[in-house]
Amino acid sequence: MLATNRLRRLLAVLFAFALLAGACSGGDSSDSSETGTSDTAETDSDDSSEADDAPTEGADTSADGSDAVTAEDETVEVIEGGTIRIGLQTEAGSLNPTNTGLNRGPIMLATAVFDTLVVVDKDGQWHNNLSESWTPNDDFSSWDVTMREGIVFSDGATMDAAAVVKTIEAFLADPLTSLVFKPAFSPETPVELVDDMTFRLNASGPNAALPYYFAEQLGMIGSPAWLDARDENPELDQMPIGAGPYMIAERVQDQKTVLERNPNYWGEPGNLDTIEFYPISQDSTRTDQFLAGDLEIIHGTDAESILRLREEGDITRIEDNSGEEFMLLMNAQVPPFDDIRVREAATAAFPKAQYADFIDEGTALEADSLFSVDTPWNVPAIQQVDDQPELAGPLVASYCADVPDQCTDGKVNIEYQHDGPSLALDRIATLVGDAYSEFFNIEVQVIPNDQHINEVIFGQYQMATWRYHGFSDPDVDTAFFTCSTIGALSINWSRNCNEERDALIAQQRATEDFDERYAIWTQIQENLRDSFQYITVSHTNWMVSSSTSVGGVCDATAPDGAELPCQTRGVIWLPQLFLTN
Amino acid sequence: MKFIATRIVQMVLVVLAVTLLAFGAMNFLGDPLFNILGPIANEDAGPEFAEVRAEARAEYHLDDPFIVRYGRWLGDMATGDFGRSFKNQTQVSTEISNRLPITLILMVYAQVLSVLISIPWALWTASRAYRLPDKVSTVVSFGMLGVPVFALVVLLFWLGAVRWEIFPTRYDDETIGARLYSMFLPALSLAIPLIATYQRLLRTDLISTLQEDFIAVARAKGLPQWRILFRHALRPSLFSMLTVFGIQTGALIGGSLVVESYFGIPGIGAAVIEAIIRDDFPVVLAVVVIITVIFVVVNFIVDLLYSFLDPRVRLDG
Amino acid sequence: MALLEVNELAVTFNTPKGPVYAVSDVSFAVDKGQALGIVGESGSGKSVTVKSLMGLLPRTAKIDGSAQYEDVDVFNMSKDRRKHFYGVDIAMVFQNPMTSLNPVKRIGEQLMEGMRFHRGLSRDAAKSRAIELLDLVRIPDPTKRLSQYPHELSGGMRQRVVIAMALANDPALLIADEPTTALDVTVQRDILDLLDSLRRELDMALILITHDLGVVRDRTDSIAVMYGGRVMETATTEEVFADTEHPYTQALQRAIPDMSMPRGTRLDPIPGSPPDLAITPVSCPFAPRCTFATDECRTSIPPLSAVPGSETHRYACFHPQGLVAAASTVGGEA
Amino acid sequence: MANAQTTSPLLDEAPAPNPPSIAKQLGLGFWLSVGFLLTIVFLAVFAPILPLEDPNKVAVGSKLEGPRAGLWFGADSTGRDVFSLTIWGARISLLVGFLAILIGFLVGGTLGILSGYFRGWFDKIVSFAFVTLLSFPALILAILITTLLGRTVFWISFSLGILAIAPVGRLARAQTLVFAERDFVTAARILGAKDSRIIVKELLPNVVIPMSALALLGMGIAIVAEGTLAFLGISVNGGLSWGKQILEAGSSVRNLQDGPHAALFPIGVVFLTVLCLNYAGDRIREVFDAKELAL
Repeated sequence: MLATNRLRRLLAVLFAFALLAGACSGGDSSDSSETGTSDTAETDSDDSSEADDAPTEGADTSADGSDAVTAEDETVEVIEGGTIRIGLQTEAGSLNPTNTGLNRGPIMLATAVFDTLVVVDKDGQWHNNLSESWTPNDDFSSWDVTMREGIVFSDGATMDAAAVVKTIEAFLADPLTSLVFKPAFSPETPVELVDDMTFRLNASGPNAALPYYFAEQLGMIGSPAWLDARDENPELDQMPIGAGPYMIAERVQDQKTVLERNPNYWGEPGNLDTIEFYPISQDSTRTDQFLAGDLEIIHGTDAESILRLREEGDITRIEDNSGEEFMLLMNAQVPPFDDIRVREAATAAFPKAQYADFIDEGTALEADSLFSVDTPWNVPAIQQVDDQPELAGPLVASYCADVPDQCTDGKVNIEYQHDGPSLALDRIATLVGDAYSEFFNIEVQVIPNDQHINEVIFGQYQMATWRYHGFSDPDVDTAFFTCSTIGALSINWSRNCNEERDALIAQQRATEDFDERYAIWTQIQENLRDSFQYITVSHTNWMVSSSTSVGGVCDATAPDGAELPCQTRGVIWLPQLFLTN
Repeated sequence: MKFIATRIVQMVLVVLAVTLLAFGAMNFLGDPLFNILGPIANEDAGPEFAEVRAEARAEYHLDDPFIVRYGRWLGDMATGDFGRSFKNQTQVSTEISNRLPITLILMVYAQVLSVLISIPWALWTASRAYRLPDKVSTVVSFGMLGVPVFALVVLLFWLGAVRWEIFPTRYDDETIGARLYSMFLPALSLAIPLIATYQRLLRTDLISTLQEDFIAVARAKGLPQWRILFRHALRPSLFSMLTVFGIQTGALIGGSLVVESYFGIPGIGAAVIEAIIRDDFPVVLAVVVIITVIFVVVNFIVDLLYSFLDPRVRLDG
Repeated sequence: MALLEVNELAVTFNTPKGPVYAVSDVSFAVDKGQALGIVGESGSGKSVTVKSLMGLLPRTAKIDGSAQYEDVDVFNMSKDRRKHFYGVDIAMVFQNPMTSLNPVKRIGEQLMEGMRFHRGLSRDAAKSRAIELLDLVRIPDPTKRLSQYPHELSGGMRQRVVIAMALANDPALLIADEPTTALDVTVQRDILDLLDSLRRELDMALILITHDLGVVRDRTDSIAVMYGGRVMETATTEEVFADTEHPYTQALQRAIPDMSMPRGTRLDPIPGSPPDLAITPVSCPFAPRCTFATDECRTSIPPLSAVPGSETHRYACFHPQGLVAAASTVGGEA
Repeated sequence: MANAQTTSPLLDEAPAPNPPSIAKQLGLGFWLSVGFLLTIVFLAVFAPILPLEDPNKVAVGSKLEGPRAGLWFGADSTGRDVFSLTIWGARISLLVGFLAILIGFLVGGTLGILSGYFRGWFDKIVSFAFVTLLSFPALILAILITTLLGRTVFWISFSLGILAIAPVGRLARAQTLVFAERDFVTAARILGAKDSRIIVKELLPNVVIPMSALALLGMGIAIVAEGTLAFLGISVNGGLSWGKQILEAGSSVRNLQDGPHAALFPIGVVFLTVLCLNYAGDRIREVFDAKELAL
């Protein structure tokens, strides 16, 4: 029985993980390839803002970036209570953050159910949320976290340090979900209890950015009783219990999840009585339902919906280009991409202009690095050398001269894979195949999503489409390109190890100072570009659209009053939402 | 009674054979362990997953002989336990019971549409056999048979939802009316080949029925044409149509995969496609078994209906 | 005043291979309550004749001539009149009771629908009328029959049902098209007698079509003999048997089955086969099979001539046998 | 109609003039269909050497550009030449259709003839196998096999071929049953011919003609099935195919609004191809059925 449960739990993890990675690869109908904006990216907080600053672009002339905010302040009547319906791009196999990689859809739901230890404000600065204070030691290698008094889970249990430690341990014990976060913690005792309300986090080295890890899924704290119960009954993964402003009232997977206000909430209670979530993976359907008035809020990334919604007058739109990149992975451990010349040639031959024309159609920003202009980490001078096929010729010729058995007719033989069936990915493959045909004998493989992920994780691929999550602080991202995460099973998907880069990563962790970190991150970005780790294609544009009957989208604040972003990669805050006329 | 007994035995044998084939294909052609565990089924995943692999083999009895596993699976299924989905650990039976009604509605909808359209059409053409409207109808119905469902869905969607904007572009199950309205194009896509098939068969049978003496008798009774067609000629002419009604159910199931996937209708057709793409065995197997059972049972009912249509047919004959 | 009077009826089928002259120049009349026998081999046009009257011919048939039923021009009826004409004024009994009942409908339903349609009877009224009718045609246990299917009845029973159906709306004229041909010999007589007595009971006119001259002998008032789509001889029944003029009628007389003959004996009295109606008629249709035929018979069509001294007896032959015999007798005496 | 018995025996006795040649009996429609099919086959086979745009070349036209001279069917959503795509799509669709029917005929035809000839327990088993195959939801079986074995032309043809086995086998068996009773087979048997000789020399030629009609109809079905698999996204990996082309062009409201031609042209070609196969098959069946009756 125990074995069964453990296995079931593990299965849940795996498949949830597969889903997460699936989104990474842009595999399903709501895939990244069609996402992103380019020209709407200008924003008031452009130069100074943090990752999550989200400009709004009202369609009608009166509504501009500050539309939602002004509306609530002056002219809009706030209705107490009520219900809104939100259409999500993805559904989760499990809503248990300790065993599942949660996608952007489910994470919106989970955030409302759990709350996180810290939250990140408009400028990218973290603030205490469930936690009371964070005290690092001298070199930031160890942090003492004190919890806020008086927080209870929705099942009535008190949230103390022990409860938090239990969740974090459960999370880090999960072999797959923890992959991204684990490298930041000490392998021996990542977390230990100090007293009733305080616990200590031990990092793998000095890490001033450690609190940011707890603005993500890792910071979602579940009720200990629930965590125990779900070990016996995996179906409880669908009915999580946390200390957030809302709790799950009803859930039919793949159809509907209803949240209702948590009466025991420690902070200011939510305005709305209930919030209904509908997972609608078909982008056009979700958009249709929203425009037909069947949903009050939707989020999405596909070009067609974005173009349609931009034409609509009576809605409020918020676009966010700050995170998630669509990219091509090149496996640096197997021929031919083990040779930097081939990686460089593939990058140079990449048809980015055609991609912009035919795929994004002006809905997303083309990417030169992992950081869009909407993030503070963007370095305008860093440009990826792509769309210059003339550079590819000599590189391929020189490689084929050295390694003739990887070439046929003077072209490098490569395998390009994406998961499918996916029309958008097919179209991308068409573009890439055509552009590469001069230098590569490209064989396109469309394989099922889980197999695609499997092959990428185990390095059994040459070139693959992928979607890369940006986190609220780039340090969380480093797991994707540090040497330490390369193994049989590797989340450094490209398996591209560079010790100089690892040294830089360690260096930026040692300081809290933004300017210092920015300088180091400039070097890291140059390093990534020059080692041809990825071909970055575009920055996903997450668009959140809400009907005019919904107010307060941009009004969320941290407990200390700091303004929170309107949306972060498609996720909005829920407790401050209200209905209006 | 003997006839019914023989047919039931035959049905059971067919279902057993189909399940054996499906289960066998899944187990011999695919890799069950990979389908269960995904990435970590791979030996390369490292020693930390070895224990999990062993557990999975034990949990799913992968080391048992095939026939033992098959028997176990069949036994579970007989009790309504279709296992849990690999995707999200929910009971497959729950998913099926959520989705099956939608598919059944779609299929019944399509059949009702085809019968409602094909019968009057066939009556109309048969009563004007070999004259111009009949000849035109023959060409039209032959053409309707030539359009594959996957082309039909696009064509009808383009005409009905995009160009003329008469029908919604999405499935809507808010109310029964909205559901039927939004299911019209999907059902019509399934119905068009059926309409043509039924019309052709029924027309041929009607033409020969209309030459029967009892039709002349009905005419001599002074009954009006419509009454003769509907009340006298129709029922004895339904045999061929009924025979293919059963066979067409199979085509309808195939078509529902296309239609549900294209129109985004959350039925079992869409479910099985999703499950196949995900290698979600328990769902695929469950759907295959259910669909087969439906198919076999429909054909059985068709046989029973013969005796209703023609009292001369004796079930035990 | 005749109930039905047919004048110079001609039916031509247009086929891809050219016109077929199925019926030509056919005239006869039936009086109220009287019985007419139309006698001829298969292919003689007798069935086509009555089908034209019943409106049962396909569209490819071209009908000329006239048929007057009381004040109704049968071939040019108004729609309203037509709606309640067949099955009410004229009804018909078909040859084969095995095929003339709808196999998938209960007897009761088939009996009742005519009266319900034409007379608007309620279900109950129609039901009691149906029982009455079954009783009338001497079917035992009529109530039970109503819920039976045709295949549960014997051939004779079925023909009685067919007759009952025809009688449903008290027709003034009943046409019976070889009503016993398909039946077992033992029940043929019962059915014929039934028709005869019904006619008298209900004071109804009857056209009885048969290939067997013997059948009409005691059951009709007058007879028309047809061959090759034409009337060969027409007269009162008495006259036909007393003074046969046409060689064909004579041949038919010789073919009347003798009750003393063993059952199943096939009567094939007339050598040769019926004429090809696809050929434009230029001769006496019977000429190829007629032992008396002369060149005259092969080059021109004999007109219908009256037997001297009779208003009812007419024949179409250049060699009327009765008159010739009479003449030879007279001549012999002279 | 009701008087048919009165007139038709007379009409049928007219001796038929010289029966028209088979080619004439098949009719103009048949030859038009065959002409269209041959044109498609020709274009498909010689696509690589015909002066066609490379079907994989993007940006030949602008996005969803309408038909114009030189771009007869317009461009698709990545600017590819729809005409060229349609011709190249025919290659896989027709190849799979042909291979599937070949497999179905080799396996189903053999089993059907043998079971019809030898009868007995072998016949019972084979007949039950046919019933089982027919009870299997066909498309799902094809999808299962394709997913499990791989999305190559061979395996897709194989899985569709399996579907063809039962219907082909049943017809072959029925035909064999008919002919096995005929005198010429009995005669051969009495003369001591070996079973194998009787089957190949006496039965096969007689069974083949009605089967050729089924082959054409079956190819139509196989082409539709392949298109369906492609439409569901599970046909030949990375290959061009009608089903995929129609899906690509037809699965987005916006694409259908802006450029329905990208979907409508391949739909038209699929429609005509299936129609022609059906029609030609039907004609062959009618003409040879009639001949069969006359024998």
